[in-house]
Amino acid sequence: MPGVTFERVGKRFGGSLVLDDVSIEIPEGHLVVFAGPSGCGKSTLLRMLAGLDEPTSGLIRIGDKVVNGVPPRDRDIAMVFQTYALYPHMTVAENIGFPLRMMGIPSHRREGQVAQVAAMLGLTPYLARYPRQLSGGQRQRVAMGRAIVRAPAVFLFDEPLSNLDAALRAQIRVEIARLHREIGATMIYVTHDQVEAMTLADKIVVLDGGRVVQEGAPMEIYSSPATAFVAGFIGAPAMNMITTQVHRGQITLARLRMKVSIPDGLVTVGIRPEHISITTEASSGGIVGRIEWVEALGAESILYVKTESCPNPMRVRVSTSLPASTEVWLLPMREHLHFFGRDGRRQGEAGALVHE
Amino acid sequence: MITPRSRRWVAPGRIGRGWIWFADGPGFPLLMLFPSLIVLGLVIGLPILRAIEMSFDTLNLRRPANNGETGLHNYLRLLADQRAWNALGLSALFMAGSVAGSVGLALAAALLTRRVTRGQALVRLTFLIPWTVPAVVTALVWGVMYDGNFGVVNRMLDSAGLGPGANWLIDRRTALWALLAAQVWNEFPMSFVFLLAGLMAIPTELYESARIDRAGPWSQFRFVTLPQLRPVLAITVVLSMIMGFKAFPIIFVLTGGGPNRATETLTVLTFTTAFRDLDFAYAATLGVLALVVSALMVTGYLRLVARLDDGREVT
Amino acid sequence: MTAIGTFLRWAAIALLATFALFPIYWMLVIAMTPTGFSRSLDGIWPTVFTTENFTRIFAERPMTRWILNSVIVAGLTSALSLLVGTSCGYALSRIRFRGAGALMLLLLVTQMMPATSIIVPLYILFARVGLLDTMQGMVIGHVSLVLPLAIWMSKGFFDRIPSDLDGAARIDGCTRLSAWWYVALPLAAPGLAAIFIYGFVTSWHDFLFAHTLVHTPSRWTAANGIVSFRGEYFTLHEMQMAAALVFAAPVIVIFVLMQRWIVEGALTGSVR
Amino acid sequence: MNHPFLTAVLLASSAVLAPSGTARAEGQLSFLVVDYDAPGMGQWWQLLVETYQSTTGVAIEPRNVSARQYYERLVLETASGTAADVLTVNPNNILELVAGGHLMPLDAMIDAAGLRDRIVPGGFDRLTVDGVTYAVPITGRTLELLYNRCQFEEAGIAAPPTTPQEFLDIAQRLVVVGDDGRVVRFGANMVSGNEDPTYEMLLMWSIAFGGSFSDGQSNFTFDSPPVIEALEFMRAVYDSGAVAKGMMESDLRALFATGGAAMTIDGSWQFPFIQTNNPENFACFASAPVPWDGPSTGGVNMALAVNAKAADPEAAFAFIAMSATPEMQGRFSDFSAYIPYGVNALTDEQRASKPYLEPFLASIGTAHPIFIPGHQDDFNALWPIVVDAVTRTLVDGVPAAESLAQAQSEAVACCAN
Repeated sequence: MPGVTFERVGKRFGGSLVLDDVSIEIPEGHLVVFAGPSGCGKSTLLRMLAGLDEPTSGLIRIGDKVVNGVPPRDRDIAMVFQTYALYPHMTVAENIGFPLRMMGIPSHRREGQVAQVAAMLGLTPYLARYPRQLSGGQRQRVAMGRAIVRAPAVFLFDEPLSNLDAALRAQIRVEIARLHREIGATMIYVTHDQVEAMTLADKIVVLDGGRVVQEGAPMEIYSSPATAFVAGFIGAPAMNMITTQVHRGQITLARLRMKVSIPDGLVTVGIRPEHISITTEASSGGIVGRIEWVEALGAESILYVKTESCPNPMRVRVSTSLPASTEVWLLPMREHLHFFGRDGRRQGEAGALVHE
Repeated sequence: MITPRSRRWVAPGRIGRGWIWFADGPGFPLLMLFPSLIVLGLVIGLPILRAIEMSFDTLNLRRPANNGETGLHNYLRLLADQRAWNALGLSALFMAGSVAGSVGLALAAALLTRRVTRGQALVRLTFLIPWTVPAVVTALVWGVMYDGNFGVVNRMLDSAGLGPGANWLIDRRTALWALLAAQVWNEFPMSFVFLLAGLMAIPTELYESARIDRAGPWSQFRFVTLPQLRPVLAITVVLSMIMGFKAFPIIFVLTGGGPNRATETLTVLTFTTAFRDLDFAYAATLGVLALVVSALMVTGYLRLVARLDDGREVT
Repeated sequence: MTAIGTFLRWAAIALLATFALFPIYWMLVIAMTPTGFSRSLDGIWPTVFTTENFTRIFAERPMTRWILNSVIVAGLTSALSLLVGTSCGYALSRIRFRGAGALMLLLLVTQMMPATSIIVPLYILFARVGLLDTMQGMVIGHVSLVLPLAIWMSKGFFDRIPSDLDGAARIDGCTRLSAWWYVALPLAAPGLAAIFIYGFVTSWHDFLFAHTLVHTPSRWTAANGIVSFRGEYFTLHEMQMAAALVFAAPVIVIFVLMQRWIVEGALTGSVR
Repeated sequence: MNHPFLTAVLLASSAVLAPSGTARAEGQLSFLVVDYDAPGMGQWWQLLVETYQSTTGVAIEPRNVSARQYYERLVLETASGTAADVLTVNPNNILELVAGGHLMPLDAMIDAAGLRDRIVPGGFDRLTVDGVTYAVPITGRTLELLYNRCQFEEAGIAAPPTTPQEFLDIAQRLVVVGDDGRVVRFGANMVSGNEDPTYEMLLMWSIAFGGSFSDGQSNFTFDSPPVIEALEFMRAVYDSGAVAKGMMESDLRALFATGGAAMTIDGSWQFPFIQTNNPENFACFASAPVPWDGPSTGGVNMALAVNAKAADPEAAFAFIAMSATPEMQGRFSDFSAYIPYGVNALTDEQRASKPYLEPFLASIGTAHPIFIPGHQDDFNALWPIVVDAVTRTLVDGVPAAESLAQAQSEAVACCAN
């Protein structure tokens, strides 16, 4: 099973630069997620790897082989599309068997393989049906089956779950994870959903504006996001961001003042909702605020707390809920504070609290 | 774990590397475009180029003395040729009339029949029927119907108390309109098909929400149907323009351009210049005029449509 | 809808239908009048019936041959235009290349040039390569009428097929060519059927090319044959109308059988 | 899906590979012939071709063309250099063909074959340009009065008209109006459509009033009193309600043949067609001389010429010469109602069996040509000018003098020598 390498890849469509000098290394057998908002270039990267688009500059390798200019069919890859791209004029069996047919495998030998894959995905009863007669989840499985059947060196997934409802999404996520474990092939998975990214990936590559902004293991990215953008993108609910001034090596958040190892100037302070403790008792170091809105999720709740010091309500994740309008004090956990400079890059660390 | 038992990559039609260059490489656009471009070049491009070349030549079989002399003389003659400009005007009038007539009628027919559920296929077929009749036969049958002496048109007008009718095709006041009626009869089914298809493609939810917003039939037409139909309508109008501008058999068979040139459109004049006056070079010049005018009209019209579409939100 | 509304709608439909059908009806009436006597018809209802004209056109003229010729020419024209035009339509739909827009516009504009202005050069060209007075020549002439339309329409059909399908096919082992052949083409089949019908009818109806490029009566198409009933000595209206009806019959049958495809073809071809 | 497509490919390739229809074998003569497959004249052509083939062994490839398409075909073929070896021509188009260098001078061959004496005197005149003869006349046509004897008798009219005024009076008397006030039968036919027969119609009435379209020096005389008088007369006929208005010639012929009009001025070839299409009433139809003192219009209708580019001019001329032999000429009237140009071509039996031919046989030598002498090659430019003038007066009611003055100036502008 070969790995995949992008080496200084750039892509222009017409006048606009879609990808700019992207280099990524994907070790063999890993499941790597390309994450980022729509338009960040992640799908283009995948399509270029598949051979559906050609890079304007740079090299793409599968294993040791440079695949620039190699047609898709010779790249030994399989791809699951967001739209599934099932052939409407073929039955499920024909759809799954199509790659084999294109390999020149005679039909009697295709049947066995198709049946095996269908059984694995629970599609056996539907083999004679046409895609339009299937539910969304079933179609998704057929698309997977079509990818699996040819046992490619690299699997590509292009937002494969975005057309499914939440329950199915969770279920198939698990199945993809299992599949990866079982066949151990290199997989590249494109999504804008951070949950999928966090749960599936061996490594996440976060893209923004045609550049790689951070790559690393999911927890690594979660715990030390390289930029404000990554910090906002990974983790749900999103990280709270407060813009403030560094003055003589200190910042002030409401009545909370602490030392930071950052040069003076504007700084964005980030704190995840789960890293804020909350109390109804007046606390000297806390930020005072009032609960505006409560999102009860069952096991936990998200509180939206309006404070004086920042225009947007702060999101706080708690296990025991409080009624709206309650006056509360928020205590950010100092060791979990993130600082981002004016360029959005991660900076410095929190130091000791300064008491008045 | 499943592994394909064959890694033999046999792409269909794989013959050799050269073939693959066409089938799956940089040569693919060439492979796909070339057959058409060659055929188009041969059957349309070449004759058009030759026609343009001829327009600078002298090729009069009746007066062969100056044949072979080249220059702009045909174009100079064209500028002063009252008859050609008259023909151009008639072509424009005929085109406008046939667009208005056939698109209008087709739109009416499509709007009337789209919600018909009982006998739908039959009603539609009714409006498609005139399409099955070739233009030349259309001319023949309308000619018989228009006959001023025995024609059924006059007889019907008579029995309806609207008599005594007219000598439709030899009276310069009626000839062009009579031809237009025949042309519209023959051409409207094509527009009908396109507009019907366009109407069927409009989501019913739009009408439902319009009704919830208390839109009456006219408002529904004005604010839902028309904007939704605009792209199809644009294509239909272009096709209808083409047919109206090119119309030949109906005019040629029914009036031959008469009476007194009242129906002598550019197509008819081109034909008679070539085959009656035997002045092939000047006929080619008229053909070039037609080409230029049609190019201007089509691009102008498409620009207009594009500008309208920019101005409003459409689909 | 109110009763009055329904009534008005049907009244309007009936009016339009009368306009559409009356000439056909009149052709039928004339065709069933004894040869030469259609002028003495009175009123709008037929009084005498004869099928003589229908038998005479087959007995006295090579009507069967003409119809056969028309079928051959129209079928070949349409098939050839499809074959060549769909690949071009696919390229225009899928491949970005400079001049694509100009090509589309050019196709449209050449369609507007009256055939009368290219018929002389075409004639000379055909004479040079020996295509005059041949059915092959007529097919090629008709292709010039049908091909641009075939390209335009097929581009419309391919635009409607998601390009992901082509991508999937190529990843599944297809070349670009076989992706077109195995995936895009079968999916465009209803549209291609519509193009075939449009092309067939266009060629079937052509008079100018048939009239100019072929002169041996045994190679005439039916449109030409029908016009020949308007002889120098005599216009045999009754036989002519009978022949015209016989000539229209296959197209009517095609329209009846394929009405859905024609409308859907227009739908996919023109709507977006 | 794949199968129809493959079939299409196969069909298309077979179409491209199929032999082309114009391939011509060596030692073969091509022959542009009008209505070769039609009954009548066509059968005589067939006989000629067969006789020639069996005598000489040279194969003839007849290029059949309908009368309607003939002129276009001739023009296109000569212009593109694909014309047949033997061409059917007529006095209307011979000048332009000669000007284009398409025809071969035939005098030497005509003299060598002794053809001069076998053709009716004057037969070659209209086929001779600047003293050089380019074609051999085969058939002639003139227009005479045709009338429906039964309808005349019914109306109590003893004899066909002999003057224009009588023509008008009798025509009016022969009109039959139905209960609904519409005309059931017209008294006469008069072409007034937008086509060249309308030109001939005015020409013949101009002759009737003692004029023509040109003077002795080939100057146009459209605005001369006889032509004006002729047009006023046509207008009187038109307005009298005795004729059908605006109909094409071929439609008017059908009208006459089926009893819808009682008389017409037309050619002898009408009779066979009446015989085919209205056999029950054929006995009613008769012919008479035109209703005026003076020539009728017509002349050579079809003549044969040799293409200047013919591969084997001798063989081509031999074919033409054969058409003028007494044997072939003697068979002519067995098939065709045209008038042959061979001297004494018709046998007595032929004349007896076709009495309607007599007025035509009498006038063929003296017929007034349709074209304007010296302006043969302008015919196609002139007839629309004349037809426009006729239409202006008949339909729009413009005085004849005014219409014709305009025609005169247009004719001078376009075609004066």
